[in-house]
Formats: sequence, C-alpha cells, structure tokens
Amino acid sequence: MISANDQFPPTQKPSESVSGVTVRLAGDSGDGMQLLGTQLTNTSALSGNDVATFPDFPAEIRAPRGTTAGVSGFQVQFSAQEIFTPGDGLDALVCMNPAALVTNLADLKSTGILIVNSDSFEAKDLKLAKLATNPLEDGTIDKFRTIKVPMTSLTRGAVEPTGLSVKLADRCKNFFAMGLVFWLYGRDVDPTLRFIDNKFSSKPEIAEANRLALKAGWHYGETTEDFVSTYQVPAAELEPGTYKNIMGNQALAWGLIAAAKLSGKELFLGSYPITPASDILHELSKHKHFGVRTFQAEDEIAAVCSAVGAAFGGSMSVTTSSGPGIALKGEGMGLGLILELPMIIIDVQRGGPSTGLPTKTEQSDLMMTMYGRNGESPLPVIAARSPSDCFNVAIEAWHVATRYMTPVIILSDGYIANGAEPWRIPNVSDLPEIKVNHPTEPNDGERFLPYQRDENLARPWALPGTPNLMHRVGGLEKQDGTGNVSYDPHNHQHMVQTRARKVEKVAEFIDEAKIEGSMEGTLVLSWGGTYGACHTAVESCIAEGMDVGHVHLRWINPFPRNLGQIIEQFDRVVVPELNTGQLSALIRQRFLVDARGINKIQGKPFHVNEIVDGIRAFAECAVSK
Amino acid sequence: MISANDQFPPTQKPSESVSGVTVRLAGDSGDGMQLLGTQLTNTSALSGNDVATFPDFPAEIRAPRGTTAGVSGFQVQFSAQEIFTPGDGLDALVCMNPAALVTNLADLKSTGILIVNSDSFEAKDLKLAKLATNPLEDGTIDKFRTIKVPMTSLTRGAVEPTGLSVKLADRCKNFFAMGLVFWLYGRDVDPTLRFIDNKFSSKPEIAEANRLALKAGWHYGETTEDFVSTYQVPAAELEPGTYKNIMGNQALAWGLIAAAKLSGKELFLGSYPITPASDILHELSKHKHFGVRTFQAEDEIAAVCSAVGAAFGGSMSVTTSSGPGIALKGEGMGLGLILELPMIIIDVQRGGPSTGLPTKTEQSDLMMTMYGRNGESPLPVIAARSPSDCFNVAIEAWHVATRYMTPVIILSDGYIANGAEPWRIPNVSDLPEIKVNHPTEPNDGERFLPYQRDENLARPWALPGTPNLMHRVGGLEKQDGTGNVSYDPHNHQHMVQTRARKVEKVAEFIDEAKIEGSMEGTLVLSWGGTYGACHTAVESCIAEGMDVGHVHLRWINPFPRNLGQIIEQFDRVVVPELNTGQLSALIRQRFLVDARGINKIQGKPFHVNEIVDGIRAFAECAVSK
Amino acid sequence: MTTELPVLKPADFASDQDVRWCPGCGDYSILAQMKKVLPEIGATRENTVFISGIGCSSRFPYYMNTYGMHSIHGRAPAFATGLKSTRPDLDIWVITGDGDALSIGGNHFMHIVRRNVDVNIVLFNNAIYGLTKGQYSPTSKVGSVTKSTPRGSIDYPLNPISIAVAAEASFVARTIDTNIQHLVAMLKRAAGHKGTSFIEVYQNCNVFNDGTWDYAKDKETKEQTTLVLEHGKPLVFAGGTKGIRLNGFVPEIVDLANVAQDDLLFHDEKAVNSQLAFLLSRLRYPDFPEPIGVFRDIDRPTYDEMINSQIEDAIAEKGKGELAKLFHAGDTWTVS
Amino acid sequence: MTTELPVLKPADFASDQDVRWCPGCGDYSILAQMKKVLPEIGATRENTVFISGIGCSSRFPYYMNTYGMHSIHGRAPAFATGLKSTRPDLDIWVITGDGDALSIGGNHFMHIVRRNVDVNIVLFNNAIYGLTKGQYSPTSKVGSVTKSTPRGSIDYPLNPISIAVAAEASFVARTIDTNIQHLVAMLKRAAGHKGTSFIEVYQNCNVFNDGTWDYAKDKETKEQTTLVLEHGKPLVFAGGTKGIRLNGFVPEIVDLANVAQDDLLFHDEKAVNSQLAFLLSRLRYPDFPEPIGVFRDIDRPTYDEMINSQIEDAIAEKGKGELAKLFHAGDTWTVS
Ligand SMILES: Cc1ncc(C[n+]2csc(CCOP(=O)(O)OP(=O)(O)O)c2C)c(N)n1
Ligand SMILES: Cc1ncc(C[n+]2csc(CCOP(=O)(O)OP(=O)(O)O)c2C)c(N)n1
Ligand code: SF4
Ligand code: SF4
Ligand SMILES: [Mg+2]
Ligand SMILES: [Mg+2]
Repeated sequence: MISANDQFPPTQKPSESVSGVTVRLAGDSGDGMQLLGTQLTNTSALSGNDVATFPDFPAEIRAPRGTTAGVSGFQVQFSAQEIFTPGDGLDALVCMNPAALVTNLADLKSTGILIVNSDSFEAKDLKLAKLATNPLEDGTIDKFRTIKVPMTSLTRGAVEPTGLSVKLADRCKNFFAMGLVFWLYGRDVDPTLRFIDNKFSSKPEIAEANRLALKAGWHYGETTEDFVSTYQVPAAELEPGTYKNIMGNQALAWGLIAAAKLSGKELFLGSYPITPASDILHELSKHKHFGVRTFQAEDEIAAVCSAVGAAFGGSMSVTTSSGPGIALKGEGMGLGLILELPMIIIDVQRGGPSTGLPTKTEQSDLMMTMYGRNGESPLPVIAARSPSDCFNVAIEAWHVATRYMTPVIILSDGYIANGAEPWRIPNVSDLPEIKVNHPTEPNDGERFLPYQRDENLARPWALPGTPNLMHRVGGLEKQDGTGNVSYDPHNHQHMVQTRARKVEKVAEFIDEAKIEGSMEGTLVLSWGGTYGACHTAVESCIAEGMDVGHVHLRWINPFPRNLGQIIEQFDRVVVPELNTGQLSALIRQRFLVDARGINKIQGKPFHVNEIVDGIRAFAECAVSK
Repeated sequence: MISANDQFPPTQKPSESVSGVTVRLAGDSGDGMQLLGTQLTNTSALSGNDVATFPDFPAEIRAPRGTTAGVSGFQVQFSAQEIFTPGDGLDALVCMNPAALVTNLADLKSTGILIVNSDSFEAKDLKLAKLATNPLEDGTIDKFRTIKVPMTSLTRGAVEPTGLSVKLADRCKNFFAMGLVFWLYGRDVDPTLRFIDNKFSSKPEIAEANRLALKAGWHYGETTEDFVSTYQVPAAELEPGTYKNIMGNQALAWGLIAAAKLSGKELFLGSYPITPASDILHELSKHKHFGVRTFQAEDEIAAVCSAVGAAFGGSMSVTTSSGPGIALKGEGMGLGLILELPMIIIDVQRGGPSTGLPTKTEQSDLMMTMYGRNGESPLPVIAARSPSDCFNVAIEAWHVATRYMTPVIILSDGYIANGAEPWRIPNVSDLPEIKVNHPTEPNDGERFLPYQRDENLARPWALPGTPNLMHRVGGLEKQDGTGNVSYDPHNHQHMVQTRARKVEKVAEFIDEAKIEGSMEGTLVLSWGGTYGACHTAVESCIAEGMDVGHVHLRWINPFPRNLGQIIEQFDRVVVPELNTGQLSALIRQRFLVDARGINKIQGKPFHVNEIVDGIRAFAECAVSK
Repeated sequence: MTTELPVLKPADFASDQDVRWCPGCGDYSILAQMKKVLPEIGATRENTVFISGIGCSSRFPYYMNTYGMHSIHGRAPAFATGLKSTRPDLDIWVITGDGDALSIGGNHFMHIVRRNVDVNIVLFNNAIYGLTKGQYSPTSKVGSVTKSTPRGSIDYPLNPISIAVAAEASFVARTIDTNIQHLVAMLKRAAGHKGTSFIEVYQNCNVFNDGTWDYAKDKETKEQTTLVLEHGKPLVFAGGTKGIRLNGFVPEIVDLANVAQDDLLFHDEKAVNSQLAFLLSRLRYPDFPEPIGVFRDIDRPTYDEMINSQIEDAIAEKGKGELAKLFHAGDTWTVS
Repeated sequence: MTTELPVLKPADFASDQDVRWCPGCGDYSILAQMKKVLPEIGATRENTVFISGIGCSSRFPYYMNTYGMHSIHGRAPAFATGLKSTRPDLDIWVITGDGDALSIGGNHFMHIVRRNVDVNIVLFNNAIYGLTKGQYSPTSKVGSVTKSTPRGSIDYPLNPISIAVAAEASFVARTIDTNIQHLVAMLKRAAGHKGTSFIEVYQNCNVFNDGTWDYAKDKETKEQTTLVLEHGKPLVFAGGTKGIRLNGFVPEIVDLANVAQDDLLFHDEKAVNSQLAFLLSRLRYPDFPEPIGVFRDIDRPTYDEMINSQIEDAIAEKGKGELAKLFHAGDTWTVS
C-alpha cells in the first residue's frame, strides 16, 4: 500500500477556507462518475463535513456512449455547516465529455470552476453529442473559469508502467479526475486507497493503475498553473456522536432490521425488483444472519400477498416497490387491511404516470397510497424526509403497525433512496422497545374472538400453532368480535367506521407537529424528501426578514393532532411538492384552508431558490390583497 | 295456451285505487323470488306504471336453505306517479319462510299487509332460521294485517294433475304467490303466461304446473275471505313514447353498443367475471351480430390490457369490473392514459374493502377511480344515476373518450346494475353522432407526429395498417409532438400539465349542472345511484317548506363548469353518499366549502327519509348557529 | 416426557359455521374426506392452516376448525409461500378452483410448484366458474355454452396436470370427488409428500355444469374411462381387460387378450424425468381412459427448507446479527 | 389492378431512434436479423406491429420503423390478444424477456399460447433481469449469485419450452442470438406459422450474466452441446457422430459408430401429441445436447379466426345488428 503522506504531499499553494462547496461530476454512464462521487462524499464525511448528495443517471443500463441521453451525474455538497440539500448552484463542475458539458453547464454558478477533459472534445465526440460546434471554442464557456485538462492522455501516460491496454487505461480516467478534485479540496486519499485495495484485490494491475491515475491527478493540480489555490472546508459542528455516511435505501433496510430486532421478530420481505426500490431488497438479502428472509416473488402481487401470509404467521412482514408495482398491490393491501394484520408497504416513488421516468424522483404517489384500493380502505401513511430519516421511519412504522394491527405505508422517493448524508449512529440501547403480544389463551371464556379489540382498537395477533385459538380470516366483511363472515348492514357500517377510527387513533401515538421558524405569517407545509430544500428555503426567507414558519409532516395519515391548530395560527399556507398538489388537496379537504402549491414535476428535486421564490411570491401577493 | 280471460277472471271484489304501492317478495335463495319480482315489475311497467326495483340476494350461490343468511329479496315500487326509488316502507311483504319474515318485517309499514306461506313455519323451519318461538304466534306480527296462506299444500294440490314429484311441485310455489299478488293488484297475467311458454318450452309438464299454480294463487285471492278488496294502480303520466323495462347493466351494455354504432366502430370488451359487473359481459356476448367481440380474459389485468391493445387498433374498447378488479387494473389504466387512447373502464361498485360484500351496493370506489394509479394520472369520471341513465352515460363517455383521446371511467353500482325502471326508447335518429377521425397522411410535412394536439389537446388516432404513419407508443414519458421517449425535465412537466388540462377541458363539452328545487338555502349535492332517493327527499323537504335545492352530478371529473358558482349561491352544502364522504372530500378540496355528508355504509341504498332527516338536521343546526 | 395427545375425530375439525354450498355440490364430499383424513394422519388443528382464493371451493377454510385464510382471487399460493417460508412448522393446504388456480392465479400456481414450497394444493376442478354463476373456465371444453359464451367457448383448455408437470412439480395426482376411498388415499399421499403436492379433483358443480365428469364417475362407464395408476405396475384398465402400450412414442389401447402385460407401459411415479408423467397427462377421454392416482412423486429440496438453511448457514458463518456491529461496520467518524 | 410494391430493405425497418443497449449485448443481433427477415418475407412496415413488455429486450419496438407499443411489464400478450382479435389483418410480434414473459407475465404467456392467438412471440432469454441491473430470473440456474441472491438462488428454474408445450402451443422453437442463419430461419418459420409462434432465443447479457450460453455458442463446444432439430430426421449431433436414442422411455446419447441412424429417435414437428416436443424440451446441458430448431409446428384454429367467425356467423344468422330492432325487442308499451 502506498503511504499517502509520501505520494500525496500536502499542497504548497495557498489554501482558501470556504464554508461549503457544491460539486457536480458529470460524464458518460461508463465513465464511473457515481463511483467518483461516492468516494468524494465518503471522504468529505469522514473529514467531518456535513454532506448531501444527488446522483442522477439515465434509465438505460448503458445509454449510447457520448450522447446527451447517456450522461450520468453525481452532485455533492460538503460543508462546515449543517446542510439539508445537495446544493443548488455549482461551485465546481467536472465534465468528462461534451454531452456532459452541455447538459450541466446551466447549473454552474457564474463564479464557479469548470474542469473539462479536453481530450474528449474531438469531432467524433461533438458528433455523438449532436453538437455543431465545439463548446470549448464557440463561446459557450467563456463566462466561466475553465480549466482544460487532457485527462485521457495524462492518464494513459500515468498508467503506462502497468502495461495496461489503452482500453483499460482509459477506464482509469475517473481516478485521475478524482485525484485532481481531491487535491483541489484537500481531501484525504486514504479511504480511497483502501477502497482501491479492496475492490480490485483480485486484479492488482488494475489497482496499481488506479493508484497511479489518482496520484497523477493530484500532482497535476499541484503542478499546473491553472490552479492558483486550493480550498479547505473545515469540519462541521455536528451533534457529538459516531457518524456513518448512509443512503436512503440502506437506511430503510437497516431500520427494518432494527425494528425486527426491537420487536423480537424475524423479518420477511416479499418483493419484486423495480427501480428505485430494488436496493432495499439487495441490502436486506445480505443480512440473513439477522434472520432476514427475502423472497423475490414472481410479481408485485405475489410479493404483497406473501407478506400478508408471513404476517399471519407472526413475522415482521414487508413489501417494497415503486409506483407501477404499488398500483398492482392495491387488492392485496386491501386484504391486509381487512385482516387487520401488521405489515409494512414501502413505495419508493419515481416519476409517473405509467412507466414514466424510472430513474427520476417525484412525490406523485401520495394520493394512490391514500386511496388506491377499492372500498373504504384507510391506512396509515408515513413519509421519510431524508436518507438517514428512513431509519427512524421504518422503526416508527412498525411500531404503529403492531400497536394498531394494521398495514402501514412508508413513502420514500428516488431522491432520498439514492441520496446520502451523515447518519449519527444510535446507541442500540436508546432505540425504543416495540412490544408485541401474541395471545395464548381464549379471550372470551372458552371462545377465542379474533376481532375483539383493545383500547387501540387493535385485534389480537393470534398465531397459527397456538392451541385453542384456531380462527379463520378472509376478505369478506366480518362480524366484529367473532370475525365470522357477516352481511349484516349495521355491522358493516360499524366495521368501516372502526377501521377508520383505528387509523385516526394513530394520531394519539405519534408526535405533534413542530414549527420551525416563525409562529405566524406564512406556513410552509412540506412532506417527504423535500424537507431539506424547504428547511433551507425557510431559513433563507427568515434571514430576509419574512414571517415564515415551517412544518414538515412525517405522518400524512393521520395528520398530527395539532396540525389544524397550527394552520389556524398562520395567515396562509403554502405547500411545496414534487407533484401537482397532492398534499395541498388533502390539507384543503381536511382543514378548508386555501393551501397553495409550489409545484415542480420535472423528475428532479427542488432547488432551494425555487421554493424561496414561491414563498416570496405567495407572501407578497397575499399581502397586496 | 290458456286464455287469460277465461282462466283469470277479473275480480268481483271491490277495488281500491291507490297512487302507488311498494311490495317486497322475500324467501329462500331457491324460492324464485327474483323471478317473481321481475315478472311483477315487467307486468306493472307494461300496464303503464312507473316502476323501480331493488333486488337483494346473498353472496352464496345457494346459502343454506331456510337460514337468514339464505334470504333473497326483491322489492318493487309501481306507481301512477313518476317515481325515483323502489320505495322505503313496504305496503305489502310476502314471506315464504320464517327467515324471510324476521329479516324483512322491520320495513313493513304499520298499515301494510303481510302475506306468509304458513306451511313453512314448522319446528324444523324455525330451527333453520334459529328462532326459539314461532313469529306467527309469539306476537311478532300482531300489529300487522297478516294473511296466512298454506302455499305449499295449495300448490301441491293445484299441480297434482301434472303428476309432478313433490319436490318439483314445491318449486311452483313462487307461481302460486305470483298469482295471488297479481290478483291483489289486478295485474295482467298475459306476459307471465308468455314467459312460462318460452322459458319451459322444452319441459311442457313444468310449464303446465306453473300455469296451474299461477291460476290457483289468483283464485285463492278471489275466494279467500282474508282479502276484502284488491288495489288498482292507474297508469302513470310518463312522457309520451315507447317504453321498455330495463336493468342498469343491460342499459349500459346497450348504450355501449349504441355508442359503437354511432361512432362507426366495432365494440371490443375485455373483461373478467365479477359480481355485480358480469351481466354486462353476458349481455354484450349476446350481440355478436353488432360486431361485438367479447374476450373473457384470464384476469382483470389482461382484460384492461387487451382493451388498450384493441384501442390501439381502432376499436371501441371497453373493460368492465367491480372494486377488487378495478384495483388490479390501475397499472394498465395508467398506460392507457399515457398512450392517450380512447377507451372505457366501467366500475360497477359493490361493498368494500377487499372482497367485502359482493352482492351489496356501495359508492366507495370513487376515490380509487380518481386516484388509484401511480403518478399524476387524471382521468374523466362519469357516474350513472339510474338504471336507464346507464344507456346515456355509455354514449356520453365514449363521446368524451374519442373527442379528447383519453380513457374514461364510468361508475355504476350494484343497486343500479340490478335495479330496473322504465326506459323511454330513444329514436335512433335522435342519438348524437360521434365523429371519429383517423389520419391517413403525415401531419408535419413528411413526418407524422403522433402527439401533435388539436384544439381539445387530443392527439391523432392513427391506426396500424396506415402507410407512413408508423409510430411507437409506450409507458415512458414522451416528448410532446414526436411521442419519442424523453427524460427532459421541462417536457415532463409540460406533459403532466397537458394531460391534466385535457381532462379539465372536458368541462367545456359536458352539460352545466342544473339545480332542481330551491335556488338558495341548502344545496343537496349527490352523484351516482342515490339520485332517486335524493330527488325524492328534496321534493319532500320542499313540500315541508324548506329551502332546499338539488344538484346531481353525472361528471365528477371534471366537475361541471358552473358548479363553483352554484355552490356559492347556497348557504350550505350537504352530500348524501353511500360511503364515508368521498365526493364530500372532493368538493371540500376544490371549493373550500364545509360540505357535510349524510353517509350510510350498510351495503344498502338510502331510504328517502334517511336523507330527509339528514337534510333537516343539517339545515336546522346550521340555522341555530 | 411426552404428553399423550388426545385422539381427534373428524367432527373436531368442523368449525361452527354453516356450510353454504348448494345441496348436491361435489365440494361436500371433499370437505368430509378432509375432515376424516386429518385426524388419521395425526394432524392437529392448531398446526394446520387452510388457505384459499375466491370461488365456491375457496369457502372451504371457513368450515374447518383449523387456522385459515380465505384470501383473494388466484393468489392463495403466494400467501402460502410467505407463510410456509417463515413457519415451516405448519401444515399448509391450499384450496383452489379451476378459475382461481388456472385463470387469474395461473402464474402463482406455476411458481409455487417450481419452487417446491412444502404445501398441499387441492384444485377443485368443475370446469366452470361456480361462484360468479356460470362462466366457462380455463378447463372448460372448446364449445362450452355458458353465460359468457352463448355461441360456445373458443379457448383451448389447459390441462392442469400437464401444466403442473411442466412447472417442475414434485408431486402430482388426480382424483374424483365421489370416489371416496381414492380421494382419501390421495389426500394422505399429498400430506405425506415433502414439497408442493398438487391434486386435481374432478368435482361436480350440479348447478352450473352438472355432469361434466359423469363419464369418469358413473358406475357403468368409469371402468372404461378411467385408469387407476399404480407405481411399478403396468397401465391396465377396464377390469384388467385392457392396457396402454407405447407404439414407438405414441400410446395406444390394447386388448389384454392379445397382448402380454409385460409389453404395456409401466408406471413409475419416481421417474426423475418428467416425460412419463407428462405423457400420462395427455391421455384424455374419450380417446383414452383418464389416469387417476399419483402421476409423479419425486424428492427435491423444498423452498422453505432452503430459505431457512440459508439463514442457519449465515448465522453459522457470521454469528447472530447484532445491530451495533452492523451500524459500525465500514467507515465511520466521530464528532465529540 | 395491383400496384407494384416497392422493395423494402432492412434499413427501411430501422426507426430514427438511437439504439440504447450496452455495447456487446446480444439484443443487437436479434434486432439486425429481424430487420433483415421482415423485407424478405414481404412484410410491410404499416401492417407490422411490435408489442413488448418492460426490460432491456422490450425496448425493441422503439428501434423498428413499424407500429409499436412498449407496454407494461409482463402484459404484452394481453395487449397483443386485444389487438389481434380486432385486427386480424396485422402481423404482430411480441418481444419479451425471461423476466417479462415468465415471471410477472407467466400467466398471460400461458393463456395466449393456449388460445393460439396468431402472433409471434420472441423471448430473449438471458437468464437475468437486465434492465433492473442484475437480479436472477425464472430461468436462472439454482445457485445463481446475483444482486438479490448473495448466497445463491434457491428457486428451481422454469423451462420455457416445456411450459409452452404444456400450455398447448402450436409452434415452439429455440435459437441463439449469435447463430445468425439459424435465427433468421426461425424468425421466418415463426412468421409463416398460423397461430401463436413461440421462439426462445438464448441471448447474452454481457453486463450482468456474461457467458451463460457460451457452451451453446462457442465454436469448440457447440457441436457437442447443441443438436439441430430437423423434421423427419433422426436426432444427430456432434458432427454426425452421436445421436439420441430412446431406451424404453428414457433418452440416451449413443455413438453412431455403434448404433444405426434408424434406431435413433426421429423428430416429428407435426406430431399431434405433444409428448415428443415435451421430451425434447427436457434435454438439457450438460447431460444432453440442447435441441435448437422447431420443436413443434401443428395446425390448430386460432383465437382471432374464431372470434371473428362467430361474428360472421351471428350476422349471417340474424343480420347485421340494428339498434331500433334491439331496443324494441321483447315487451314494450307505449304512452301517448
Ligand atoms: C379480483 C377478482 N376478480 C374476480 C372475482 C370474481 N370471482 C369470484 S370467484 C370467481 C371464479 C371462481 O371459479 P373457480 O375458481 O373455478 O371456483 P368455483 O366457484 O368454481 O369453485 C370469480 C371470477 C373476484 N372475487 N376477485
Ligand atoms: C410492474 C413493474 N414491476 C417491475 C418493473 C421493473 N422491471 C423492469 S424490467 C424488469 C425485468 C426485466 O427482465 P427481463 O424481462 O428478463 O428483461 P431483460 O432486461 O433481461 O431483457 C423489471 C423487474 C416494472 N417496470 N414494472
Ligand atoms: S355453484 Fe356449483 S360449485 Fe358452487 S356451491 Fe353450487 S354446485 Fe357447488
Ligand atoms: S444490461 Fe444486459 S441485456 Fe440489458 S442492454 Fe445491457 S447487455 Fe443487454
Ligand atoms: Mg370452478
Ligand atoms: Mg432477462
């Protein structure tokens, strides 16, 4: 192993201290941008920065090389302050080819640095990107500080000692770029060197080439006169604790594993692969030593039904999918609902309708999760607000599911699922215990009443295998108490109302909503993955002197019990959403308040300034009334 | 054939003229009550009465004989006035066994007549009905005018000449009851005699036995001293025209056939059987000479997808189901939506959630049809208000589907589907023409743009087989105009908004809402199969001197363009629904008005007085504010 | 110390719910035999679970005093897979109809069979949709006149046994609702088999499809129209007077007056290759007698066994999972 | 007077969209051969429709300058059934993957095959989920280590040909992406067959499952590991040195040095009974060479033919439907 100190000497150039930096790495799908971004993120996190990321890649496995459709991007913000988004405008943009340049340049701040691989702006590259002229020469980049680096040739030169073929040598370009970026921001190379050792342990010549490329990039920064200084981002003042960088889907998987442990259950996942939910399946399948059983079903219907079956048997049952798959699960979820069995249904939302935009983010499944089942079918719905929040959401959802004996829906989205941020690792002993009871004796003299309810309106979770508690459940309306099939009109009304009341009662258990910022004026009401952008926007409005408060909802069904009161307290309500106004609609119908939306349906997360502008416009126009 | 005049002499007893009568026939599932009810309805309609019916039967094919679970009922109101419901309180109740008696007696008016088959109140019958004492003797029926008729033995006697076995003879009981009821209301037996001839043409001895039983019932009425008079219900003053008695599912099927003709299309139905929608499939499959192709698919998903396939080919495509099946179609409907192909999706609602109450009625799928798809997925939704209205709704839905190139959802329910009423047969030449164009030439110079839009935002319906218009459609987001796959953020937002605007534009085409009754005060806002009960209730409130107006919605998405204005005009809005308040929620979110519900979730239609009471309570409580 | 188990009787397996099938329905017999078989094989009520879809047949679980789930249409195999994977200790029966298993549920059926989840599937084949009042089903003959096919059905029927065999079934059998002894024997064999056991039962729907299986049930014809499979024995029927022989690759009926038993096709339930079972599934009335009995009974690891042994292996390798260890693995940093 | 049709070239069937498969993917070859075959069989662009589900393979329609529908996952057969039933004049190809056709879409696949709807189904079998980046599929071998099965898959794979045969297929074939001539021949045969034609294509996913079919593709091994089926010919492979013989009912490999060709099993595509096709589907590597070519090609009325002839018959019987007649049939009354 190379000793970093020898080979990656600290810079001799002046170093500017900045409070935070937003960098986007953009290249072809095959250029390894996701890997580069992940390394930069992890290293920054390890150095104590707060970090937030936004990977963005095409729906194809490998879209045609060099085309704009094939561009893969990874954005990371690392900061000495607590941050909540991967940043809006870019301080630095690294472009590996012309297609990456033209599709990303618009986001570069006027003060930003543009770093391009100048070797890849040949005529053939321009043609692939469908460009008539060379953007490096036609004025496109004139207003930016541009640093043209012949990365391909420099990399080839650097790795020559390994004797790798040109094709393989060219694959090391991303490590060259990494070296340069690491140098520019004074990042520690050790973790990346460890990563290289691990990842390429069976291919030592590739490992060596990547190390060489990394070093060449680093030295290039130090040597070239294009860079006059480096930047230092000091450690952020995060809450004390041990941290780990975590992605949303991973946090969700770990939260599920934790919830299972905390309730003394074994986890069963019935799932069918679909972007962007598949990684939960992948992650859970690695943890079989936790008693985690993963079942890759033949389709989403089998997935949800297998989960209902496992729930009947006493497991902690989960099913995961994204929009199109959740649409298929409606009937099965309805059965879980009427059987009143605890389980978790996870929808990692993506752009819709139909197949839509599979790799893009959106919040447009909220209404479907609320209403996408026949008959009166209320279910609790909770939405995660950030990658690390996924962990808590999983635990809370399972707590509610078992306490009230009901399926619970968790909403995540592509942005959270693939985004990363530091997660303060909890003390296991601080995590809540989730008490689950299974009756062993009849509850009505000699009889067992499977639908006798407790104070939470929950029925007993009696497990097959328990003597004397034999009972049958099914999708036909059932008599309260006995659970027998019942066509009695009044019993039906009673049961419909009871199932609804049960969901309402969840409000007694969950936290009240908390206001951040101002206690009056304009209320910004948000949910799900837009938390970071909304939080930052509200902070910025307050800094501007506006009266803006922020409530972020985790539970959407039921709403927190004090939400109505909070809404009354404000003059107006604005709801930023990545859809056409779904939470708005729910707020309007429940509280009869003229909630207005800030809506973006572009498959992308909010920019903070889009929300700030929206709040400002709304507050001003309301004032001028 | 027996000549009715000879064998069914007009009564010699005094005959009382009444303006309307509500009769319920109740017996075991095997007792033929549905048949009896249908005959009484048809005969009454043929004699010029207005009629409305409500059949009500168990979910089992044949629930255990004699049990309360096995009771099958058929209610009909026939009247000299225009009527809108099958009636609330019963003027006459015919009960074939104790189970029928105890489950139906509560609905008999105190002035009503109770007719029972006294032969079926033996100890064994009481046991089957789980009765400790005989209701004919324990006081249960004391307050009613009860006529005990030993129908079983009288029928056996009557059919003896045919030599039928006792078992078969007993099956004729319902014709005995029919004879008696027909006599009581002076109904014409001719249609029933024709029916017998037709139905039993291959079993002459059964036909003869039924005729004999019918006659015996008639003569029993004339002879027994229990009846002092008969009742006559004069013909109603219906709008001039030729009428036919029609059931909702039949009217829907005929409306679809008519819409196909009117648009010069052939009908394709992709469906999977489910109660209470199957009869649409059954009816359509009889009309192949209209070019109707019915495909009984392997499941509901295949059903909706086959319909999308046929729509792509240029057919008038339809898929039919009920709640659980519609829940399965969400993903397929989403594809139809993004492909922007015209088709019709019919949901004949039943009690939910899950398998729920398959043979009972409910309006609880409204939210699912509005929102039960992933992503932003708006579709037009229209609801039929009565059996005969189903005919018009089908035509209108197809008109909208083709004009705007979109799937359209039709909501019906079990009550309308199986209910019957007189239908004024339209002149075929009065029906609207539905113009459908299929392009034959490129629309953009040499190019064909499959997503180029017209003034209705509709795209061209270019059919496979047309030279030079080859194009590909799919579920991924598409570029407006070209229809090519597009991940462009702004195009996505544009397409989401365009699809939404298209549905909104339907409001330009459909009728404005009309107010019946008062123009201010309390607005009763209803939709679907509750029309009759709401209409009658509002009339009765007005008669009481209350300020009540009534708007009945056929289109729920979009709302009629003047609905907001109407709502403003009233002091308060009340929404009667057979669910927990689904239209209420939509009205609240759209118009921010504190719409209150009158909600019944019992698997049964409203009684008029339930709505009257609700309106009164609401109006009074509002006044006392 | 073992406790003496009380001896259960068929009546102990009856629930308190009224049975709601039409009088005369073939389902009654299957219910009665099931109640008889369970105590005989030593099943307990608490460890037995019946899971069904939707259909007349699927009401079955309500009538059994065991654990039960009347699920949704076509999906019973999926519920059963989830339950058995997590609770291998339970004895699970899946009750289904021809529409439930082969129309809407065809895919789940195929997949549970290939996975060899250790459950017993009993398909009540009445070649009609009973509960929805008489539409044709995937096993109805071409030309069936039903409510949805007034001019006759045009879909070529599926052969349930062929499909099960092609889906890699480890146990496949056929029996008849009224052939009580045979039905009992098949239920016992299915219960004894480890892996998915599939039994097709010819069941009469006397209301909507009365008499479809009469040829195989009537005293006068059944000797000619059915053939009882016996492992290791030649294919003989018609009271031992006729047999089935292979002519090259094509089966033919031969008269045992002219042909020696040794020249007949011999049955081998245990054949590793499935082609014999498949061939037997193709013998259909009226061209051939229809085999009843066990077509195939082989050993193959079960899904539930394997999913659980992966858990055990993982624990053996890595130790029981600990949250703290999971959370702290890999790169972490500490802020103080 | 007939108009002279312009002669089309493969390029005429290419749409203007960039092909977005990974470099080296087996899908490219299938696309190229399809573009070659269509003009050769006289297909027109306007009468040809490609319908696919979801998966890498299912992007296919976008690349063909015909009518096309990239539908939803697993349901392509259902769209095709609706289209063909109403538009029998169109030539419809269904393009699907092993996950699309046999996992989520298994039931629709089975049902289109049994109904014998006259479409051609091409299944790109790469034994992996490509588009979702590498989970095992229903055709993956037991023990496959994939993203979702880090300890190896435990589901016994389905055999697509066995399933198609059991689902009463009238045409079944197998070919290989890189065996260009054979692939072309199979596409042509499928196009020529009336009824559902099913072709399984061994397709390499060089990103997530590279080399699964190498045994059947490599010059050095393919002679030993595949066997080209020819109608009426004995089953011979390994350059004519080896053959397949039936030992009783069990196939075995024999050396043609010792055994006469006449003693071998002879192929008969047209066999009415499906057991031969089924048996051939069971010959799997490494125990046997895997047959490529046409397993089965029989005549059976098609669904689209029959649904349309019922319409014609009804019209012939009752006359073309008239609304007024429909409305006024049965009991009516008049109010004036
Ligand atoms: C999703 C869904 N689709 C349709 C139905 C209606 N349905 C109930 S049972 C049934 C078919 C029953 O046939 P089969 O499985 O053969 O059972 P049988 O009644 O003949 O025993 C159908 C179509 C349903 N309950 N759910
Ligand atoms: C309803 C639904 N579920 C899941 C997915 C995700 N998905 C897309 S393609 C695919 C599997 C593709 O495998 P295969 O059919 O073998 O095609 P390949 O990519 O290998 O060609 C899956 C699971 C989806 N798009 N829709
Ligand atoms: S309809 Fe048929 S299958 Fe259903 S209970 Fe009645 S007889 Fe049995
Ligand atoms: S992932 Fe595999 S199947 Fe998909 S395009 Fe790439 S190589 Fe082909
Ligand atoms: Mg059946
Ligand atoms: Mg694949």
